[in-house]
Amino acid sequence: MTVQTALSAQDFKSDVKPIWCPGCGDYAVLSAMTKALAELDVPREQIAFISGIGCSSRIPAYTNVYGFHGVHGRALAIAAGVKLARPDLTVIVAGGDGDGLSIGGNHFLHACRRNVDMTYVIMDNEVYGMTKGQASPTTSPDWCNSKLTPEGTGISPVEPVRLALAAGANFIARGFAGNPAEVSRLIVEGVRHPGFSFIQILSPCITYRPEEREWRNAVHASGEQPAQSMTEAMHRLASDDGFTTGVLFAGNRPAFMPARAAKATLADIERKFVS
Amino acid sequence: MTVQTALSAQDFKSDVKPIWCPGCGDYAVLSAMTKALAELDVPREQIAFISGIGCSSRIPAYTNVYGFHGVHGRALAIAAGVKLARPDLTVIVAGGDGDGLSIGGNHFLHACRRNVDMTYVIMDNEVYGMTKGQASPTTSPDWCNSKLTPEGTGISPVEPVRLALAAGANFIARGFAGNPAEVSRLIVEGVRHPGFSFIQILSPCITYRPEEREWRNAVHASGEQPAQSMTEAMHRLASDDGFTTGVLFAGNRPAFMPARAAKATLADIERKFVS
Amino acid sequence: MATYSVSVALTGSGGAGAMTAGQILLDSASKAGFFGLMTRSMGPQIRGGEAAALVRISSVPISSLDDHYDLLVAFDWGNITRFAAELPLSRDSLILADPEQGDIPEAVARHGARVAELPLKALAGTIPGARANMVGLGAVAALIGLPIDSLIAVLTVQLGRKGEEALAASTEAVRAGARAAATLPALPKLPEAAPHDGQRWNISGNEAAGLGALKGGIKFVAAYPITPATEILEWMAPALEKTGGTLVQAEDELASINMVIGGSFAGLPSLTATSGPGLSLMIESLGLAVASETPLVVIDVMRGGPSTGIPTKSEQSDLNIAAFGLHGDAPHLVVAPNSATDCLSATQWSVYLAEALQTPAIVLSDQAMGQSRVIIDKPADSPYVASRLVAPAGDGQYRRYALTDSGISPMAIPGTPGSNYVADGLEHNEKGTPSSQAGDHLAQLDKRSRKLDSFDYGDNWADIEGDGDIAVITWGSVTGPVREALARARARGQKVKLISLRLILPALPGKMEQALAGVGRVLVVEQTHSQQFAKFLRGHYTLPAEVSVFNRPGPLPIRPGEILTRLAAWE
Amino acid sequence: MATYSVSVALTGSGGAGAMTAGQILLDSASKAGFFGLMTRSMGPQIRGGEAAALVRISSVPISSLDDHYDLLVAFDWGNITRFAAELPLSRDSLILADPEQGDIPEAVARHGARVAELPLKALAGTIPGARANMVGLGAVAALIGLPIDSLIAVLTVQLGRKGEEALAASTEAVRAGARAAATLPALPKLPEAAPHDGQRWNISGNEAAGLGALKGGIKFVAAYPITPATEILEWMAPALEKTGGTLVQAEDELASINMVIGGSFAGLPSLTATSGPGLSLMIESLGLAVASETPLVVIDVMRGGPSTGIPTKSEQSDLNIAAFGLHGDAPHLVVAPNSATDCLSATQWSVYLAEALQTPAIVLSDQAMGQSRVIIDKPADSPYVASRLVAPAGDGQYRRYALTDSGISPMAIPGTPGSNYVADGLEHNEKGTPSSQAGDHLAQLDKRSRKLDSFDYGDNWADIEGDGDIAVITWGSVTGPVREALARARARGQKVKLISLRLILPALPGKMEQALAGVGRVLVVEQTHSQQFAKFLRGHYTLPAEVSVFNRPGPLPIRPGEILTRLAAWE
Ligand SMILES: Cc1ncc(C[n+]2csc(CCOP(=O)(O)OP(=O)(O)O)c2C)c(N)n1
Ligand SMILES: Cc1ncc(C[n+]2csc(CCOP(=O)(O)OP(=O)(O)O)c2C)c(N)n1
Ligand code: SF4
Ligand code: SF4
Ligand SMILES: [Mg+2]
Ligand SMILES: [Mg+2]
Repeated sequence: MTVQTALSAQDFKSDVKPIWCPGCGDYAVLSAMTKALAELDVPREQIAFISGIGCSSRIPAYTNVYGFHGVHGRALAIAAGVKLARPDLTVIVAGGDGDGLSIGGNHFLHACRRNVDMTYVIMDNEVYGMTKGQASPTTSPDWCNSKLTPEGTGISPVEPVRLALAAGANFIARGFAGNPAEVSRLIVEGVRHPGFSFIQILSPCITYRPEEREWRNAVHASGEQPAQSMTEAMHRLASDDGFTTGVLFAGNRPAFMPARAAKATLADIERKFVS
Repeated sequence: MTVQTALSAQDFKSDVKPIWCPGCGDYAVLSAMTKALAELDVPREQIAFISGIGCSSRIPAYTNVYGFHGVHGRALAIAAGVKLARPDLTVIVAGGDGDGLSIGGNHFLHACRRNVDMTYVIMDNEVYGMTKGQASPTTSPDWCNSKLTPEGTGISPVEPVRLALAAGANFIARGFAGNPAEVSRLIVEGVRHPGFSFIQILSPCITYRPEEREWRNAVHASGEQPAQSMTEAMHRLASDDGFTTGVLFAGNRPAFMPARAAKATLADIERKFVS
Repeated sequence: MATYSVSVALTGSGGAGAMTAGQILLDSASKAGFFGLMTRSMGPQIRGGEAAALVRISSVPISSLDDHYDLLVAFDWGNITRFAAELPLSRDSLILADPEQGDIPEAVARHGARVAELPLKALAGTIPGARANMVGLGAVAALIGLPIDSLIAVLTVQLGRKGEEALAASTEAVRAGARAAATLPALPKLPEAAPHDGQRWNISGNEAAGLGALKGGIKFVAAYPITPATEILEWMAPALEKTGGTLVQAEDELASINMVIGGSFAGLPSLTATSGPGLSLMIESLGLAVASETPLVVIDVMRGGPSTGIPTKSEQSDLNIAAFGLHGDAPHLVVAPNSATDCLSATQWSVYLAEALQTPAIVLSDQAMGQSRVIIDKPADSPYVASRLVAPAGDGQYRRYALTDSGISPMAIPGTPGSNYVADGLEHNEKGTPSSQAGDHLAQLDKRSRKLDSFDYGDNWADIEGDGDIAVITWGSVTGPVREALARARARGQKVKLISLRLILPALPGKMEQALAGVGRVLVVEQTHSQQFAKFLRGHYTLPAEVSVFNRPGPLPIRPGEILTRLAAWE
Repeated sequence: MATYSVSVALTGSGGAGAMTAGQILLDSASKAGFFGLMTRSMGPQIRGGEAAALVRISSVPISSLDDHYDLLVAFDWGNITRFAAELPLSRDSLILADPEQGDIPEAVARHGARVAELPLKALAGTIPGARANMVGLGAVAALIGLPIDSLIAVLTVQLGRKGEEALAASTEAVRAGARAAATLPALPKLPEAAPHDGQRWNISGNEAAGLGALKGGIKFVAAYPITPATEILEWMAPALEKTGGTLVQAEDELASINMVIGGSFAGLPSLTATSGPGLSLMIESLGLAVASETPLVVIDVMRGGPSTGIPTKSEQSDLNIAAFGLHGDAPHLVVAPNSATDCLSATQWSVYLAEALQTPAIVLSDQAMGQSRVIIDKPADSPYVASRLVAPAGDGQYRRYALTDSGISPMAIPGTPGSNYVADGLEHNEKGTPSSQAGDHLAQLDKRSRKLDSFDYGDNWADIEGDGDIAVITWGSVTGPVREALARARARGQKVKLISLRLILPALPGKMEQALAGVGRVLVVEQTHSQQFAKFLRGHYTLPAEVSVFNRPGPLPIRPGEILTRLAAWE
């Protein structure tokens, strides 16, 4: 056991230089994250920070905790394994809208319903940054700047918070990289809330979606207390414009965690084979 | 062109004997399906019937149309390929709750939002029949009869129709194998409705879930007209008990179908490389 | 007329009770002091449908089917043509049929075996509550020389719960069958079983694999059901629960392999089990485990391929994907148990190796081993237990992927202060920071292959038996029939060596060279269509000039006699 | 002092314009009548970050980098140490540096190349609107003997839209650079370009692959973006849209491969493109395509592995997964283009083969070929166009998987009356009905391998050039440097044969035997760490006794001189 004095946000930053473009929204998310970790006051070695592949998914390496930069789309599955194996760890997951909602959509669905205690942050820029600008599931159907879909996708975007609710997430929030203080607070609340917490963070990609700078004019804080029942949340989200920030839903399903007390030895088990 | 006289349900049955257990709900779905195909009056060769792997997914072989029995969980992706390549075909997809919502969950999500014109039938028995009785995403958390989850899954089941709505399906219905006439009607309506139609059919597995015979006492027809807006449908489904049958939602998003008129020749395209 | 083993096939439609009868036969053989082996052949139906219980009882330990069945008991003929090819008979074999069930189908009759009729159903009809399969069982016991008492003893335990009446009916039926058998043509009989002190076990290959995993130290399992691997998971779920581990059913194999990666990263020896289609889906993330040096074990219980293939039948055709399925240069372990019993020790060893070498180990079992049930002497304890080289608390300068001589770098487990790092599937430097530099890439590639190539695998890499100018090289469940063929070859004076490869990857050319010293001719035996194993051997080892290959895809098991024929040609 | 080719490396931080300068240099070379090749080396940053444009200009067609760069122009030194290893220089090379940017880093200086200083930035500063990269470009042209007029001509086209002023500034900068070069040490100069009639093309390997796909008849593409394959898709999307095809961006690779299966089942020649991680995810469904006999093409543009590896750098390490990644016995096609140009013809041929043989074809390209841009003579037209053996309207007795002599069975396309069937990945009989019988399994396995093994691949299976006791066997992009090495070896009198395998699978032992007639020694050259290609050759072919392997993983390209050294040892 080491005695730890309270750590600052800076203590949670690593010395690896981000590969991000100057001005990318992800820098603010990183700051909000390290600030939140400092506020949560969990020892660095007790945190497991898991991600997939994408610009945003690079974030664990920029923090100073245990981390796993996995493959594209599978962060939530790795994270579930970590938490189920080691309930004592604080598990945080982050990544992009492509990573989490396109290739990783199935794990998102099942993470919401499985309700393992962890916090999942999607840094949503409505684009694939890392692969140089293709449409993601949150991209609007008429965005024509990808060479892959030069006429736009023609497909309705997914609304991540609505999907999370339908799939059974236990805590749902939305933040904006332009307001890192709020993002930081949402992360702290998400981590403290038992079960699966989902936080969508609007984080502009200034290289492939420079128009997202305008998000700062669209976001508005939710004036209401978080919905506490699924029905109430469904009703509220039915009319959500996608730019309301704050905690949108805080449910009370117990987190999933199989019991793990040994009641028998291997020798007891082997005895069954004696013929 | 062949001149075809109207075909009967029997004409849509193949002579392959189902591997299903005597009494399985899937027999009724098969009957309802062939009846619907007869009513739809589409020539047999114009129908592509796609499935994954599971007891239910065996259904295409028992019908007398073009079919593809693919791998576990990928039926919707094959089907999208078929329809995008050949818009003239009527595309129907069927399979189990495990196939469609566990391993196939991501394609379900994206099929809903992509809204390609096809009809997807999940034969929901709240269990993996084919692999001899494990919990599926629709299994209730306290079902303890699987050796894999002897204490029950402890996980909230997915409500398929709610998920379909959140993901953007354009037509949503629910039927019960015990009422094949209604199922048949739902299939006909689903096929006729443009875009992605989703039909959940409660189809008891009498081998691993014999208690599902009791579903006949739980189902009740929806008295209402189908909801026509997503908001209205969300409100209604918020209080759904999972046993309301009928068309629950009929939206009006246009189906996704990229244009395919040739405007240039390959020679035109090659010219760009001349240096 | 005595023999060291008899083979009995019990067949019938679903509900005829062939499986139950087979199970009781095997248990009774054990009770009587014999060794034994039972496999099953099932139809595609989920419930009901034709089925065969294939039982071999022996006075010595066995891990192979025999060339043919001495006795085939048909409770009815159902759809037997669907798998008649799996039921070889000789002219000396005896077919025991119920005349009530009609003529013997041509696919069975064509062998020219002897036929005896016994009105199984009619006889059962004379005893209230009795069933034809019990009558058949009694007849079988009498014909092969299995003491009826051992049958009754097993029935007494099994029907205990069902009450006196059920037991009495079954006992009576068994006795009736035995009596009726007196009038039937004789079969070679089992000798008296040798007395023994030690414990005997009744275990399936899949259970053995599960037990081996637990004994090796597995504490976390995430998996998705698939035939024929599900039984490993079904056995492990309650066993883990009781011993303080966790098993979670994942949404698919992509999730299960990544959960396993997470569990292992977090510090617990972790495992999943699957079959070909599931292994295919795990391929990308197995590469992640290689690159991030995360230990884990995947048991692949092989079935007929390609694609969904033949889920209920055996084949060795996942060798290619297991050995070469990963993209990039991705050295990892591939270990193959070579009998149902070895499923225990090979899996346990694999857990040990994966943990010691911080890399994924693929255990290649198959349906024939996994779903066969054997009576064996209690397996000896094995010393192999997971023991990972972990890093101590550090000062923030921890190098997760340090370039050590052995190639193995101490791994910090979350919770260890000052040694936090970020595991990465991107190429990286010693600290784990992504790097696309040629020098870092080469250093890490070297390290990852060095740790496998320079490890001491001892004698476990292969079972080597006998000596001679001829070697039979084989692997996996085919080792059973090869072993038996070689025993017969030796009995008739031929000198032959067995090399059964347990460690498929890494290849150990030095050890093979030693094993092949003095060998001039090699027969490779494998259950594939495309000679995957023979090609693998040619690619990785130097073989003698004369190599002959005996390969056949599933589902027909390879029989000792077929191998013997090939060896005889070299005599 | 003239030479047939010069190699120039242009480097600088993001924004320094090295890439733009490289592009213009290549275009100008083409305009001047030269052939050329340009590759790029990029840092991990999405935007900005260090970069190098690597340009080789030649009076003869080329498909290889040279041993070193004759000229390295550094606009600044940025993070050049990150890829200095990729920039070999000789003592005769010239480093052109801007003194303002500080000392030459040791990683560059260590080669002992000559150094010349030119105040690029300062010179640009004297011309309003001018940039240092244009000054550098002028100097390069003067140093290597590329007519300044060709530069001006290219700039005129490219800057046309930006208006007179921009053009004037750039032109002036180029001229200033050229003037300044007069005072610099001399370099070998390009000869005058030979006059030519035919069309010249400027095309990248990835574009060529896309074009080959279209020319082969591809009408449907489903894909998921991944480096370095995305450019194939980005080129194909508008091209398909214009020519009446469809490209759809799928949610992941599991979806894309299955959409492609659906598109092909429905009757359209279909394709996807990906890289290692994506190919891994397609493995299960590739097996489905094999078993259901659904033709399709997957282009894998290989990058550094394993796992996420090094996404922006080249390697040949997906050979294993492409050839052996599928579970079960799953014969399929693996085709490897051996130059950026061949990406066109090999892909086109693959479409033809996949359709003719009703099986998946994996095309193994790589980052080095895919992302290099070449100036070539317009490729000759190829006769290979998709032509599937389709079934006519039927009477309901259609046997989709009929056992024909060729192994190819007529395939009914939905819409064809009376020939409907259900395609299946379960083993099946001739009609397609699932079957677990040994006979059906063997018959279908035989059929699926027979159709590949007995097909006539003509001469396309390999490029075979020259003669001699020594053969170099290689494949893919490494063929470029091997070809050049062999040309040099022959020039100095060594007799050597080139065998560059285009058809990796099926293996054609008969053809190889012919090709190896008279060859006593073989050098295998490949860009992997674990000798995947050499092991593949050993496993599938009979090679002469003396086999030597020259292998190295990426990202360092294999250079002609390194191969020459190995050959010299055999002289
Ligand atoms: C299996 C696989 N497929 C594709 C890729 C290529 N790829 C890398 S990141 C990415 C998408 C990134 O988008 P997102 O998750 O939104 O992250 P962002 O870069 O926008 O932060 C893709 C497609 C990959 N690495 N692995
Ligand atoms: C990749 C893969 N994983 C697992 C399996 C094994 N498997 C076959 S069917 C099935 C689940 C079937 O459940 P469901 O889809 O609900 O169909 P049902 O049998 O209940 O109709 C599973 C897990 C498989 N065939 N492929
Ligand atoms: S490409 Fe976009 S998301 Fe990626 S680092 Fe640059 S700005 Fe950020
Ligand atoms: S196992 Fe269940 S779902 Fe499968 S065929 Fe039998 S009853 Fe139907
Ligand atoms: Mg994104
Ligand atoms: Mg089901």
